Amino acid sequence: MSVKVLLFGAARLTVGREHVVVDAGQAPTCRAVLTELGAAYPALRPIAGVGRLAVNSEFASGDQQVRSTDEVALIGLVSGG
Amino acid sequence: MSVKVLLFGAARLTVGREHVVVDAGQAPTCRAVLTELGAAYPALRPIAGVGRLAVNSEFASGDQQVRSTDEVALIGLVSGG
Amino acid sequence: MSVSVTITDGPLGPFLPPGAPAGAGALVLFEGIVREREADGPIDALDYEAYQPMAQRMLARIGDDLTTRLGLLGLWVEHSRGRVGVGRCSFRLVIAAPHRKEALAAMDEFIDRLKQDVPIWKVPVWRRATVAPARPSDRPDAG
Amino acid sequence: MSVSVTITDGPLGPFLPPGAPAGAGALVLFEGIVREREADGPIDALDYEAYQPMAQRMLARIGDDLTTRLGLLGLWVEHSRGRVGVGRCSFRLVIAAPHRKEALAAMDEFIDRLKQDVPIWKVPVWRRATVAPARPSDRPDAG
Repeated sequence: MSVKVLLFGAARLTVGREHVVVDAGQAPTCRAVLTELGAAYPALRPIAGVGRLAVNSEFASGDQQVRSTDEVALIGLVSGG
Repeated sequence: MSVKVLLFGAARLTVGREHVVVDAGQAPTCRAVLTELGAAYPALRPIAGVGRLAVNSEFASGDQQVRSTDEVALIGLVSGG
Repeated sequence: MSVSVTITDGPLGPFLPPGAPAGAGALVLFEGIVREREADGPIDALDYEAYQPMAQRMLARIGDDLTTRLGLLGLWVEHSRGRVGVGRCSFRLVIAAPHRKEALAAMDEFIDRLKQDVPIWKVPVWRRATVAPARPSDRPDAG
Repeated sequence: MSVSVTITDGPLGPFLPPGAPAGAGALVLFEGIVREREADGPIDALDYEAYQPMAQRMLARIGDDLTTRLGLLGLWVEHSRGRVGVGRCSFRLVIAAPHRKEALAAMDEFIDRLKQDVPIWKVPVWRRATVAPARPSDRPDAG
């Protein structure tokens, strides 16, 4: 399944795009999406390694399954304030 | 020596005066003034017992001698803010 | 670096933000507001007595000490003297610093030391007793 | 009790003090100001990216949680999105509470959680290189 992942901050700067699409296999978990992000975009590994995806605007656990209709965003480390 | 002691807050309310005069003996220390305050005005004992006099607008130790030209104030517990 | 101390008669006026000094990353403000109860009951106001000039001098000394020790960029303090009604502001502290950490630490320590060492006293103005409602038996139409 | 969250484009405007809610004894304000240096060097501004509506929702959730847990009487938060120049305000938090203690605890915890969990990112706008001064040997009159 193709998963579109929104990027922000350093992740967006690093890749130079506002989102990327990765193929993380059938019925992927968030953990699988993060792993595939790091594999497809080595520059994202430090950020994906923080292990935080949001699914439909909520933090998701590694075990949560991603559905094709979900909005997925790479959160990583934030820096507001 | 007669020592005029300025009162504020609860001390002023308790005694109903803005200052009192006590006779604390020759060349009295601050400690002696506080003791005499409590003796002459029993209602002031809890406040005098806190043990804080200001002499010429500075906190004074118990050993400090009070001179006849000094301005002496009973500070006790403050409650600003 | 600047330390400003003001003792004002009555409640403090509205907060006028100081311009943030160069290098400031954090500006913090604390306002103390008169509440409608003291320990012994409801009040209408607090009367603040200040022993001057000692109060002003102690406030400035605490401000100078914190500014030097924590590297503050600006500290402004105002305190009321005299009567301040319920809901009105009696104390205001504004601190500018490079970072949040020292600004908040300075605010906390300043207020602790104010409450410990600055010769200012509050005297409650107890709420005026409201007129007790007439008992039914007092009413002409209650007999 | 009220919690207000605003995401504003560009730097925040001047602070407009909320009226102190009934029962408030303490009002605290924190403003975050863009400093002229980030870790890697001097900057002209920060660009803030916010993932919406998650950022707004997380800010509200933290505010609601603290309000309930600490008995706050009001909490107002504003955060910038987009470019904020050096010396300008990008974040403002105002908290009203019965006493200083819970107001300051809430402020500290709110900012910690903001920096941990709210999807807002700052991107430095590095200072434009100033034109390097000509070397003496480049000057017509230096030979």
